[in-house]
Amino acid sequence: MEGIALSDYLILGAVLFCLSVVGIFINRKNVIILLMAIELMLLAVNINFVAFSYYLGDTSGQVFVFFILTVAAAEAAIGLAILVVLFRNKQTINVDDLGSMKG
Amino acid sequence: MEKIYLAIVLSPLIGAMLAGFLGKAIGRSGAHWATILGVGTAFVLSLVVFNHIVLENAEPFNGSVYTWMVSEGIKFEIGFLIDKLTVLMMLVVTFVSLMVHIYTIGYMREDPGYQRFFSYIALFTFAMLMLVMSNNFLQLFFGWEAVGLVSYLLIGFWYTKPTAIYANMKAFLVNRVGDFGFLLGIAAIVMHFNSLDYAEVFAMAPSLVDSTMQVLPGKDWSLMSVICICLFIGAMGKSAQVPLHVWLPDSMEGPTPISALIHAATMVTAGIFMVARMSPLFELSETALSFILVIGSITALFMGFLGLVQNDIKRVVAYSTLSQLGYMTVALGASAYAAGIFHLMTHAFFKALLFLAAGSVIIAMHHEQDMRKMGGLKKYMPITYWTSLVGSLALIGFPGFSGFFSKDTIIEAVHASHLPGAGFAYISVLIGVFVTALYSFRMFFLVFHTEERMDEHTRSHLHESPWVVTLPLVLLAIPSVFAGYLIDPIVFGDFFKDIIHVRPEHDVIHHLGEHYHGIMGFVTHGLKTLPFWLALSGLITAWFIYTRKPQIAANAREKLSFIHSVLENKYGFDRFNEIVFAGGARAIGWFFWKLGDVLLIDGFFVNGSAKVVSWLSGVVRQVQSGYLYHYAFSMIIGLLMLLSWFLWLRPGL
Amino acid sequence: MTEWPLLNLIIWTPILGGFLVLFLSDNDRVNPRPVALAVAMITFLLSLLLYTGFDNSTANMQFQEQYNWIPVFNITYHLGIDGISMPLIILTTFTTVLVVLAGWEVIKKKPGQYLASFLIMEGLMVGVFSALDAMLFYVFWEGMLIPMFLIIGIWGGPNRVYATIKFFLYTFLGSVFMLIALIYMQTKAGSFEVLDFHLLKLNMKEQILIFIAFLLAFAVKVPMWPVHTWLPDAHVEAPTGGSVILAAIMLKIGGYGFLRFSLPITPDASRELDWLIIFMSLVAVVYIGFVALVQSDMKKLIAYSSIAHMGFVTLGFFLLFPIMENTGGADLSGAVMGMEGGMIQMISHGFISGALFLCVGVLYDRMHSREIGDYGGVVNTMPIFAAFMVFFAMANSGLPGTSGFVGEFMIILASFKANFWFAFLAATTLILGAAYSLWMVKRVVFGDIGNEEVAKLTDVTAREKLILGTLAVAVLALGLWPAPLQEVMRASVENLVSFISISKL
Amino acid sequence: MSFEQIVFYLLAAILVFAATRVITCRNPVHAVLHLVLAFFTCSGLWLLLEAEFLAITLVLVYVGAVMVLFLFVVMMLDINVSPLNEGYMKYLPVGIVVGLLMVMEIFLVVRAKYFGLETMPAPSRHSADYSNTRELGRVLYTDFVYPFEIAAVILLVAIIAAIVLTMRRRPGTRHQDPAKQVLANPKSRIRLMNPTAHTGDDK
Amino acid sequence: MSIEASEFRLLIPEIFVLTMACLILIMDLFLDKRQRHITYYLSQATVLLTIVLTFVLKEPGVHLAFTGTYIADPMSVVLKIAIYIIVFLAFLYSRYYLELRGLFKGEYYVLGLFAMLGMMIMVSAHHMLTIYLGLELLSLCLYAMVAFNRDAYSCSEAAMKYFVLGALASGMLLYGMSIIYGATGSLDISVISLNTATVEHPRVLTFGLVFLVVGLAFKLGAVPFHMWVPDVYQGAPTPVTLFIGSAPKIAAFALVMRVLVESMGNLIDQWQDMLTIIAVLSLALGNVVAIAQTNLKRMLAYSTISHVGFLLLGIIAGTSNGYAASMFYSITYALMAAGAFGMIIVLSRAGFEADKIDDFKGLNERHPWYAFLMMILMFSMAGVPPTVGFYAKLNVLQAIIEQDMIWLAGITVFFSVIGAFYYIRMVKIMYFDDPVETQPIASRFDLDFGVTINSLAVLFLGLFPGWLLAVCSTTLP
Repeated sequence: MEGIALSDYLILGAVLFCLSVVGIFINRKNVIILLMAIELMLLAVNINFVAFSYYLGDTSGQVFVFFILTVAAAEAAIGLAILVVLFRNKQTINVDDLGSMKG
Repeated sequence: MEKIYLAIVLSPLIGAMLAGFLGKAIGRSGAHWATILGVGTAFVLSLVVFNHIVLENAEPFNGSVYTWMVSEGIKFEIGFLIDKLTVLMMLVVTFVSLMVHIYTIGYMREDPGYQRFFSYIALFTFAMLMLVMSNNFLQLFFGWEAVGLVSYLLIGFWYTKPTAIYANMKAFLVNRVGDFGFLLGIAAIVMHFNSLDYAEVFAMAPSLVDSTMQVLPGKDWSLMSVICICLFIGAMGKSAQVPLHVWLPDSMEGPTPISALIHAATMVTAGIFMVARMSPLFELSETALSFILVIGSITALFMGFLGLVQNDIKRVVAYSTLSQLGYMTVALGASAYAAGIFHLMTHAFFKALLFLAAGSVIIAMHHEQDMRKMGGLKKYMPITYWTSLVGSLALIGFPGFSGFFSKDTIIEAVHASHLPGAGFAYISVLIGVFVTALYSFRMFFLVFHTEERMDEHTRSHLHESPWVVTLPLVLLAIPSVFAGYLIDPIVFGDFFKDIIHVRPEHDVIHHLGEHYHGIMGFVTHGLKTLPFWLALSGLITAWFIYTRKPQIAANAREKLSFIHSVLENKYGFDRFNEIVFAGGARAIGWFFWKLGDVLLIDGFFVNGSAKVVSWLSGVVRQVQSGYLYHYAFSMIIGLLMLLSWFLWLRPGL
Repeated sequence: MTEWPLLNLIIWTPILGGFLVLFLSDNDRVNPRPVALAVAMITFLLSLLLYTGFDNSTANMQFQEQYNWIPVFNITYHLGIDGISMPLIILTTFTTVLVVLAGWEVIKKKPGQYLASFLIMEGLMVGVFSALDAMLFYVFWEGMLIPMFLIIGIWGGPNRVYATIKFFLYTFLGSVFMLIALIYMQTKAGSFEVLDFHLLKLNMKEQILIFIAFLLAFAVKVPMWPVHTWLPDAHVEAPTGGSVILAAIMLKIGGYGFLRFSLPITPDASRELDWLIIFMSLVAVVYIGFVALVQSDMKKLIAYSSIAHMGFVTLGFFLLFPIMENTGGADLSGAVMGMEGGMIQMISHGFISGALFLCVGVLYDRMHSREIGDYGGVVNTMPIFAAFMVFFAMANSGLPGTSGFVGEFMIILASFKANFWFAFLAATTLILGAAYSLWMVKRVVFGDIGNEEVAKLTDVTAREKLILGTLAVAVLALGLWPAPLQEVMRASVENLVSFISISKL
Repeated sequence: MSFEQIVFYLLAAILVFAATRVITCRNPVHAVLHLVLAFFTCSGLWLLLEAEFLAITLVLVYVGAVMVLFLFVVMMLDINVSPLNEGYMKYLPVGIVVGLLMVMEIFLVVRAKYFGLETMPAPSRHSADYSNTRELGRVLYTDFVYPFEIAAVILLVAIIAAIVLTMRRRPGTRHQDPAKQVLANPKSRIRLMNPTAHTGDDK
Repeated sequence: MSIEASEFRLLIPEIFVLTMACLILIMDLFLDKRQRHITYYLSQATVLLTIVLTFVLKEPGVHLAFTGTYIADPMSVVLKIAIYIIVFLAFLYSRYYLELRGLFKGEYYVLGLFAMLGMMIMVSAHHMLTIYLGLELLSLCLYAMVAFNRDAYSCSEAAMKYFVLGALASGMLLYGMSIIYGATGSLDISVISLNTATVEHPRVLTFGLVFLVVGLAFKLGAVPFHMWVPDVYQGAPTPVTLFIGSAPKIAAFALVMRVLVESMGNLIDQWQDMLTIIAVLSLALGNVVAIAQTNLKRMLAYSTISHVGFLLLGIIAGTSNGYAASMFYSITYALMAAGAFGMIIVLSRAGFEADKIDDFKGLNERHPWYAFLMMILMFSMAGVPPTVGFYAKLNVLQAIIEQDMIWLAGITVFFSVIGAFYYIRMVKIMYFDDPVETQPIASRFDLDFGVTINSLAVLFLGLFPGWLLAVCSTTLP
């Protein structure tokens, strides 16, 4: 059968999702990369939603994506704000340096 | 009459409470008057009861005072059984007690614990009366333990003396070993008879003669034997039979009056009384009787030997007591209960006499008890001397004295018995006669004759004791001589008819009775038998060795040093108990405590698990490393695990 | 029957009184002691009304009160007593009066909190004995831990923290499994009514699990070997009053639990596992007896002796089953006696061990040592005290005429019916009990004056005399005439025995 | 292979490549730029899925705003390009293994067996006059008006939060306060002091 | 589909909160530093008025509004009121703490109100979208609040961790939602619930479910998705910790109810097992690790983890009894947590956080009343009657035992015994140890009043738990 199957989109989403997840924990240096990995993860989810929405013929998936984009933007703003605060306090955004509380 | 019985019991108790609780208020004389009045009342009323029961030959009284409680239909009661046996015991107890009370006024004159002492001995009288007047096992046990308690208190009367407080604990504990058996015996009775009342138990006993119980699985033992042996273990404790005799010599640490009262005349004979009282049970078990016979004869002989090497005047008398208790026990074992009780009675008089006389000597010697530092007291203390002589003659069974009648009867009875062990017992008691005479007169001569070995200071103060001391001596000397003439009614008459049960095949007394032809006949017959000659030879030997040739004793001690040291060490019972039982118990306790409680339960399980948790806590918290990527990793791993499990691995998908 | 909510009054008077004391003493302006004593006395007098109004002839619950409490789970506030719980309630109120008196001068640190803890605990303990709703029971049961935890922890000895935490966790561990069992039965029975639980049909597996859950709770509380090790520590570290309450009442709650829960709810499991309980009891008697012998700390010694004596209690409770086995269920004689003996032993042990702890307290207040080795010859300076001490030691060793004898005697008699060796081992307490009690007395009381400290001792004060004298009278009275106590419980115990002897399967 | 498929695979390949670079770049600026690339390709993919509005929004909002914000922060914080440390290499294998495992697991679920064309055939394309934007707009202001309002609140919160966290008055900077200036009067401008002379004996 | 005006009636409390929050935000701009308490009072007034509004406007029965994105049912009313009360307490406790540290800004209360709004939305959400948005609204506010003390490094570190992990969890939750959407074709909870029964490939559903559970577990702070909890609790300013540690648990409960029970009810067998694993791990790890803590806030964080395990048990039971039990648990736990953190605030002063366990040493000597209140709270957390914590546990245990999960109950109580250790250690510290801190504790009427009411409520509910239990069990279907 010709055409792009839903599973193709889902697999793409899965790959992106996993990449972002791996990104979060192999990255030990830069918090900004973490924030970007999160954006990536949301992107993966969005691909899923859009794909499902298309194949299901249902717009609510796209609406969801719309909101995810909104929230992601807000999240990014706050995340970056925290990052700035952190940087001001410690002059670093190295993930390895975030370890004063443990145990 | 019931009120009289109650009064007999309660008057010493009231005296005891007055002296005990209000001792300071009523003062020293108040204390002795209160208790003497109490005990005196008891004695007088006992005479009234004697008159009522014995002379008027009234029906025995058996009734309860109050119900302690009722459980499962078994009545636990406090009640009295007043029959001739009881009356006899009551008389003996109250009489000796009264004598001792009077004597104590003199003996304890300077002691700061004067009131306390009177309180104790009056309390003892109460307890002993409760014991002998009991009509059931519960009260018997009450009295049994109560006399033990007072004995404990009195042995430890001089509580600053380390030996005294050691001795009283030892006495109590050894008695407890006996009570252990006694209690099991009572439990067995309750189990099988469903009653604690003597009358009911005795009535039912013959029907259970063939029943058995399994103590060790697979082995059927005669029920009656188990019960009787258990009960007798109690008697062994109280009446100081081998191997539970160890407490009695040590109990001499107490003041002399109580040695006379408790550890010679009354309490220690409680076991004898008990077995006699239980004769309907004991008669049903030949095993138990044989056991008693053997134990008694061992005690009679071997404790006598120990009397030979003692230098403490009271200890000689104490070993003599042990030996005589052995005689009584032998009588019981031979089913000659009447003879046993008879000997109990005569012994009560002459042994109390001997103790009190010894006490008198001790007073004179300023509480010096070593015979090696006495001698020649005859001239200083004539009354004591003569009464002692009476007592000693009675003790060795010199014809005409009370001990002769009772002891001869026992020896004859054993001779006539056919129970297993009777032969051994017979030989033992025969040798015992010689030994008794030997040590008795060894003491007698060492104290009253021979050269004066005391120091100058003591000698200068030597004098006869005051009348309160000598009066009881004289009063006790009288029955010591004449009580033997009661043999006619008590042993050979029907005094104990329906009270003491003897199966015909055991009835040695009856056998003896066939040859009994009045008191004079008994005395003359006695002169022809072996025991008399043995006693006489013992007396003479003692005289010869200790007054004529003292070096013989010294030589013998050197030549027979092994035997001497065995005797000195009292056959090693004390060492053995000290090491094996006392030390063993402590070691076991230590082992259980340190290994079981501290190491295993607390250390391993309790603190161990606490440690494991805190160790685990310390380890697991390391996972919380503080690093974001570890946290993320943990989430991802968690997700992966859940995914794998629920999508692929979970069974039943 | 009375129209007064008597049980409620007995529970809440001390609890509210305790809070009153707490608030009054907040600023040390008011002397809390008389208030506390008054509260305790009122409670005690109220509890006497239970005795006078009690109907001996029935095994039914009396003085019942029932209110809705948590309707969602059918939990009601249901109180009531029978012959088993009534004596224990009076023991509780009685002991509390003595404990309040005992801490009169001695407790200087926050006396208000101290007394309040005891009063609150009194109410909770009465609640435990009178609760007929299992959840109410559990609430009281656990709630009791809090004041005791504080009492040991605040006013205790040097190692108090270890002891009190051990105490708390031990008991907590035991009781949570009971909670599971209770909830399980609620799901079966639909309510937490104890009396419904009694009638609940349970199969063998359920019974065994429930029995074990109960066993964990009650065995810890009693305490039975091998879960007893909290007791010596708790006793040693607790202040005198704490030890008294612990020994006199708290341990009884475990015993009471067996009678109220384990036996009637799981009779078949009890029969199945009777060997376990009897084994543990006998071990407690013998093993612990030996352990007590070698203690050098007086309180520890008494604590171990408590364990040994409580071994008798549990032994007495479970004699029913071997007896049933022996006779094939035809003849139960001995069972009632054993159980009554256990009950009487509990009451008597309450008096005696309480008294002994008070005796140690008297010494401790003067010399601040519990080591036997630090004493010797106390009788020389404290003759009246010595008399009490000897008396209670004798009672502890089961001397006839004292209350200590009654229970032991009955249990030995009953255990003989079960098995000769049970009786044999149980009776060793005659020797062991006497040995450790008297050896302690010998070393502490008798002898020459041990050291200068002892020489400076002063004899008991009037207050101490009053306390010890009251206990001595109680011990003696119970020993000389136990019938009044035993008659109270007879109907209930007989009913219980016949109930247990019928299988639920 | 149809054209669409070619486009899909091409874009997908670029997307995966860009995503990989985002998480492996040492230089955050490069990472941001790769993320931008990822967004672009993704919006291309969404066009394939007829989600035109979202595709445009993604570019406008994400690339145009969010990514710029990222870049801005990266630049502002002036973070050094971190050297590739050994930790990175040490954890990379684990990361790869975990990542692969996860992909495997997800793949096994979303593979063609469940979401292939057989089960989920591609819907027919909409006609040319179909407006994805209108469609979305319609539901957004009717069915989803409540979430829409919430989204507004979220954005408000984001603004507040960002301001609260980052806005600060730098100490040492001078700034005018008109209110104070208006309130100023001559009296407050000059203050007369009367200093006492140091006498030397006051200690 | 059209939206009736009457549907807005249901939404009045939310609208009110939003309006007030915006008003306060604006007004705060015009307030002088000294007048800042007006902001505080207004916020509190808002919360109180919201209670009244919610109570007055409640209608019996279940009402769906806004095309099924909003639900008003009895459960939501009860949970909301509980949330308001907790938030009220949280605001009350925070005031002095913030004042003393120069953090007393209007935005704190505005964020707090928005967070409350987020929780209200979560509680009333009946659509995956509203659930997600409510959750994010709450989370974003919380992220900001954690970092609120901009000058404290620990705060920003905690905020960063919270943020990254929270976003990761949101991503997982969203991924799950997308799969569920794909499998059932809808995001509406009622529809999902209907469609789950007829889904062709249950495995896909399970797959989505795992992601959902992971997301929820993170929000609850259950093992192994709990890692943020200790760090955030410790790092955040105490009032924020209080805020995070209390009311959101109630909202999280609602979340679980909506997502798992209402929409995934057909998959109960599966999520039961997942939650069982998570719950047991939470109980074990929370209780065990708490023992080793020296920081009280961190210890309470681990204690939260274990409490979450307990809370989940009720859900696991899968019966209305169980849900009621969990509901009761979440409400009472929030109350206890609020009290416990409140006590830390009470004892703290400028420059002294009182968040070390040792800071409580000898509290009974210094201030017996506080010690008493703290003791009640600790015993309540340990589950010792007669405090409400006991009934919470009882309830949950009852629910799982009813379902014959006795072994689970056994494990649970076993760990709760371990847990009891560190609670009673607190009591030990307060009562048995000698004080180290000698400074007198400043007494402030409203703060005292707050903790007193809070702790006594714990006791009171312990003595008379019946009504709240009844409320919980009647509000659930």
